[in-house]
Amino acid sequence: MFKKILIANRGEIACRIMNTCREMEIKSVAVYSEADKTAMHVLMSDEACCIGESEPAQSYLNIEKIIAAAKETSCEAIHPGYGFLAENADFAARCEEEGIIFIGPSAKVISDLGDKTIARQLMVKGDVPITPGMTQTEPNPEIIAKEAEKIGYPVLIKAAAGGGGKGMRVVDSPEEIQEACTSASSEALSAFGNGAIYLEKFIEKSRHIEFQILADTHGNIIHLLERECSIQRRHQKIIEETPSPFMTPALREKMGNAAVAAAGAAGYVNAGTVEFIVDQKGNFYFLEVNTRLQVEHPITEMITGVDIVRQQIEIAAGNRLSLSQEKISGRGHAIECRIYAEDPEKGFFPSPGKITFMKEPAGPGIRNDCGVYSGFEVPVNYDPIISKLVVHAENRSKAIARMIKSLREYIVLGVKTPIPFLIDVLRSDPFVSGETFTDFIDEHFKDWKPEKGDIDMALIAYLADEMAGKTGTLSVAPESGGFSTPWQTLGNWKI
Amino acid sequence: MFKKILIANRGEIACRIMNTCREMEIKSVAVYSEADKTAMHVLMSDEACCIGESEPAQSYLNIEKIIAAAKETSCEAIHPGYGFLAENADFAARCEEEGIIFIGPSAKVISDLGDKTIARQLMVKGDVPITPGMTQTEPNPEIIAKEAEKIGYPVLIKAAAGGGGKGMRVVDSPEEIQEACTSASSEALSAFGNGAIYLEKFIEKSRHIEFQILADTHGNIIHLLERECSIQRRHQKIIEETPSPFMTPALREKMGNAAVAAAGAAGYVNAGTVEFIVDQKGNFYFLEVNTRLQVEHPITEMITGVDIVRQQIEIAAGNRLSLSQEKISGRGHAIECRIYAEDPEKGFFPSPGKITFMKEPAGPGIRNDCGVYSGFEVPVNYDPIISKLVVHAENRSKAIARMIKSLREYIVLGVKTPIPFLIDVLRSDPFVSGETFTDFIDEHFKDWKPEKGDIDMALIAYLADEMAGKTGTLSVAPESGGFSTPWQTLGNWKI
Amino acid sequence: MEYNLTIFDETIPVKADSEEENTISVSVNEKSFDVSFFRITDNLIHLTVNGRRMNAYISETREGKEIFINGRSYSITDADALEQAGAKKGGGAKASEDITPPMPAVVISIMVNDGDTVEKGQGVVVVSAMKMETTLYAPYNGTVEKINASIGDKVMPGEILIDLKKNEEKTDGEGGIE
Amino acid sequence: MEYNLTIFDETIPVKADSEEENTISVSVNEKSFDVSFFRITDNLIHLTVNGRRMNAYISETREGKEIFINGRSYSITDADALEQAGAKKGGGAKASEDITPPMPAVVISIMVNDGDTVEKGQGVVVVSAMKMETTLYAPYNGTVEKINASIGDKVMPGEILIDLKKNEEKTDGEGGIE
Repeated sequence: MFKKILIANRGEIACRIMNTCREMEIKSVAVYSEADKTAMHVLMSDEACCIGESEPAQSYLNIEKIIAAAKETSCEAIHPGYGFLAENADFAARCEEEGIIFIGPSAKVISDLGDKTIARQLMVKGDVPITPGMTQTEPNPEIIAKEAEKIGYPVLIKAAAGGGGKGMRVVDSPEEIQEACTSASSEALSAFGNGAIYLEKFIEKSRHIEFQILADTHGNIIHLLERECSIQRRHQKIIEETPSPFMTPALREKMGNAAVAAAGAAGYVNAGTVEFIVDQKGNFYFLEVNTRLQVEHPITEMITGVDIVRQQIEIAAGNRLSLSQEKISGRGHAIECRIYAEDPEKGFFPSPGKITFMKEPAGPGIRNDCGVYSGFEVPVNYDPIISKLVVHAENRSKAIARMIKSLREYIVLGVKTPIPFLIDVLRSDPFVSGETFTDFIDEHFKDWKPEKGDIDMALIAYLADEMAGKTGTLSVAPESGGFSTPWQTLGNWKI
Repeated sequence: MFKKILIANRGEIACRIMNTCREMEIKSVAVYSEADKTAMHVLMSDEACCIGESEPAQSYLNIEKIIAAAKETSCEAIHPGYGFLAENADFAARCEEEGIIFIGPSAKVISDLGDKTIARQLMVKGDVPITPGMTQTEPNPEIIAKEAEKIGYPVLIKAAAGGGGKGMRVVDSPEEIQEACTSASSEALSAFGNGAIYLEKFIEKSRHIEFQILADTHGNIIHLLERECSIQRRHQKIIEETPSPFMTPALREKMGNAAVAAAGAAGYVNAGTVEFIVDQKGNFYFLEVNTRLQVEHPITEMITGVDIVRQQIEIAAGNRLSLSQEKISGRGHAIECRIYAEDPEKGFFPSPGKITFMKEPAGPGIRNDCGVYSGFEVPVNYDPIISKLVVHAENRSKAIARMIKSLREYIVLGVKTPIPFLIDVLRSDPFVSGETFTDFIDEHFKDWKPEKGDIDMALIAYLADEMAGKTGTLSVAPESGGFSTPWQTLGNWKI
Repeated sequence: MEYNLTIFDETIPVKADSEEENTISVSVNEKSFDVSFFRITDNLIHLTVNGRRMNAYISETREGKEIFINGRSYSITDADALEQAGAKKGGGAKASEDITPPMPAVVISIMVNDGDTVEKGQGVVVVSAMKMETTLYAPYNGTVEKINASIGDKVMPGEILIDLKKNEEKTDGEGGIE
Repeated sequence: MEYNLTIFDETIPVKADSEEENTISVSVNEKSFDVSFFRITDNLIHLTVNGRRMNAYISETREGKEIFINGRSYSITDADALEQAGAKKGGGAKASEDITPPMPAVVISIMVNDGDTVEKGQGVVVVSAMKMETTLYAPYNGTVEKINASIGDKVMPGEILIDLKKNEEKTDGEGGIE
């Protein structure tokens, strides 16, 4: 097994990976930008290398600096986490060149699956159902319009590269299609440096259901059941759960087999996620493969009991999967809520700043994968995720109750968070009844504002806080209760 | 379901019960002594009643004050936790009289099983194996000596009442038996007000293995698998795990059936624990039934996915068990370490005082049932438990690795804890190989002292702390990094 | 002792009287509350209000306190103290009429030219921060007087990106971030 | 800058020089260390020592600092500062020669009478605290001069329960709690 791994990431995911490294007695090396000198992942590391300025391009996206850090600290492998370089085929290729093991699939697989049309071609070959539409990019809007006529409106114009909803347009009628092609293509060009687009059927009232897969270097592929991730804002998931409230054992078997076939068709190795969209009748269509550890992987860990990061490291080290498909079963129900520094009242706009106080929820069946601490300043430069709050309980209704309780006990002061929004979503009838479609937020929570809440209590708390004075909770315990000295004199140096 | 429950306990177990109440949308009422005005269980409660002075007899053991508190706050039920009044038949009887539901078995069952000889008689009737020996108390040492001759030395003189090792003597030879009877009886008399004793065969090199059972008011009884609790100091468990490293599926089935039979023989209702001692050949003998929630119940929750407190409340409300024996299975391995304020270098003597700083471990598969906080003063009046640290992982070796990591990341300053001792036990060869007998600590760790550790690093930390000055981490964020004002002026009242 | 506290843009007079340590009688909008409290840490006050227990987590802010109770956060300021401190910035309403990024950001596109007439709610500048693009809208009907930023500029909150001359029509002070 | 720090009853001279902010060169017992540090909170210093990162959790105590690193806690005092502060109690060794409970406790039994001769290590008093009984032992061979407690008394650390007159033989200062 590896002795030392470099983690080419930051925040909660870098911390989560280090947790597993520590249990495996593997040393972890952090990399950090100038903005992250005292970030949680640096504090948790065994060694750490500063790799440059705050701008991601200068640091977390700088392949050469990361490779240099890995060589300098004699790391045998690099875990890319998610985001940043995790799905960058060039980075994987550079690792391969340097003889450093990239904990993820090969550069070739990343590159193939990163192009949506190539991925669709691979799936067709592997007999995995894809949405009706094209499997080649098409520069001519006329041809796209013709194809749209054939498969029927509404349709979706999609960029072959990238993701996150950029270069994507839903088109309801033939009149709009020319303009949609042009604008999608130019948006994709400016965002990804590649304006190639193609056409898919748009599936209405759909769910986003994905399967976690594990594939070793010996040809074994299994799946670790599904996750439903339909609750999204700005094309980004915010609540995920497993099992899907829509799933039946028969559909799970069909989709699981398709996911394994998809991984096989792509020649996949390591952990990955095969995403599908599923319509109301239970028809499912290949969407894409995420060639990395997924943000929402913990809910799968909760119900299957498998540590996915450990599996990734074992696979990267060339070990054979010790799990087999028939031994995988789900127990209970798990839900994840993503806690960002963002303002749910203002279109989920980021709300960076100093976390003046934080108290994480704790208790049976609660896991909070956190990457910050009280006093830490959430930098403006990166994705403002604070943590992923995950609960596990016997069934869906108990898991919802546990999540609501946990959210109520999650205190974050100094930055805005979606906590009150998430509580309202979890309590809502459509969520409770499992009516979770990808348009959920637009449909039910478009102009959400928090209830005014208990203003009287807040005012009373203000007064009590004024009355009570501060304790100055510094580290010296007062000898006999009461208020301690608020300020400790600094230690004197004898010169 | 109940609307409001009184929790007649304090510390981590009161908090743990409130967690489940909150998820079930049941209000919880705390009771507290003068010493516990700002204890964690009071802070977590919806309502709280002060029931008297710090001495347990004046408060947590005061039946009338607790009954009065329950009536005053209109509680429909009382959860006794463990310790204090949890196994007090009079308390259960008073609840019955007052029409308050006692969340536990009936007064009659508590009283029967609280007397070890009556319990042994019940087990004989129920075909549950007991250790060879007497099933009646015996005042005459001559008769006890004769019986000892018959079953063979070593033997155990045991008080019929109480527990915790008091009124118990191991006797190796006939010469010692008279004196042992006299001293055991007088010790029992002074401790429990009952000097009755009897004789059992002493089982050498034994393990302590117990089964969690659940029995509803409709005659359904199931077990939730075993826990091994052989690692004890001062007759008190400090490390528990499940499954037992000694267990085989065949033995589990036999012992599980015996546990269910034991519960049936006693007419048991609610959650309970049937304790056995198991010799090296796999022979097992009934030891006693704990008629309450057990300290170590979380490890069972981790591997079975069942919330035992929720089950207790459902059963007490008269509901039928929704679980059936064939649906109960264990997944992975769970270990619990008890973290007390105590000094492992000085015979585990309690070390009460102010917790000047505490940081709980967190991460996948870690649960810390905690009843204190940074700044709380552990009172001298009660059992000095701080928390129960529980881990869950795929198998025993991964669970051990996770526990060691968690212990290393568990920071408690201001009071002594057994954390370094526990780390050494978990790393030791006999523990790792599952050689866990009840004499484990005496055998392997009798005169344990911590290694000197990394003194250089500690000295360096001292110097760095002197150099760095204090930040005064108060709640106001400085506007632009650097040190904040150390002391906020108190708000002025306008008069 | 009396305060005028502002919460959700409403200023509410509150009164508190203390006869015993750790106990106050509070009146808010004519309603009375019996309150006892303990300070647990600088950030936590444990309250018992008419018998109901709750924990209030509190952090001082530049202008008051942020208070978190039962899953909700409240921002409260002392209206009198703010008044005393003087109207440094002309109040909150004015601020939201500026075309300025809500956080440090990079200018992605500028959708107007000097002299353009814009309508309230019309997009004028797109900025990007923390992986997210946001459009800044015209806070009122007006005419573009000056553009103070170029594409690619790093800009800070408070920096006015577009000087917009208000047209005659009255506005309600809305606008800013979508 | 030089210190004499006491850890595990050993006093160790240490030296620290700082040329840059947040960086010190430390020498301990002739060994040198390159150290950089960040204060994260009052209780946490993040250290990099010869390239190795670690977190030191620190709490001030009456006589020095309690420091927690990697699962172990260390108690460190400044020998010079203690000396300056004066030998208030005649040092720790003396204290452990008193027959006094280690924490607030209740006297359960007294096993000696006035005038008894006791041997070092012999049990003299049993106290109970936090559900646990503990025997206090004679710290040296001696004669019971006076018994200052009765059964049922609540007693505090520092309270001398038995005045024991030392017999001629030398002792090594051990005793106290079992």
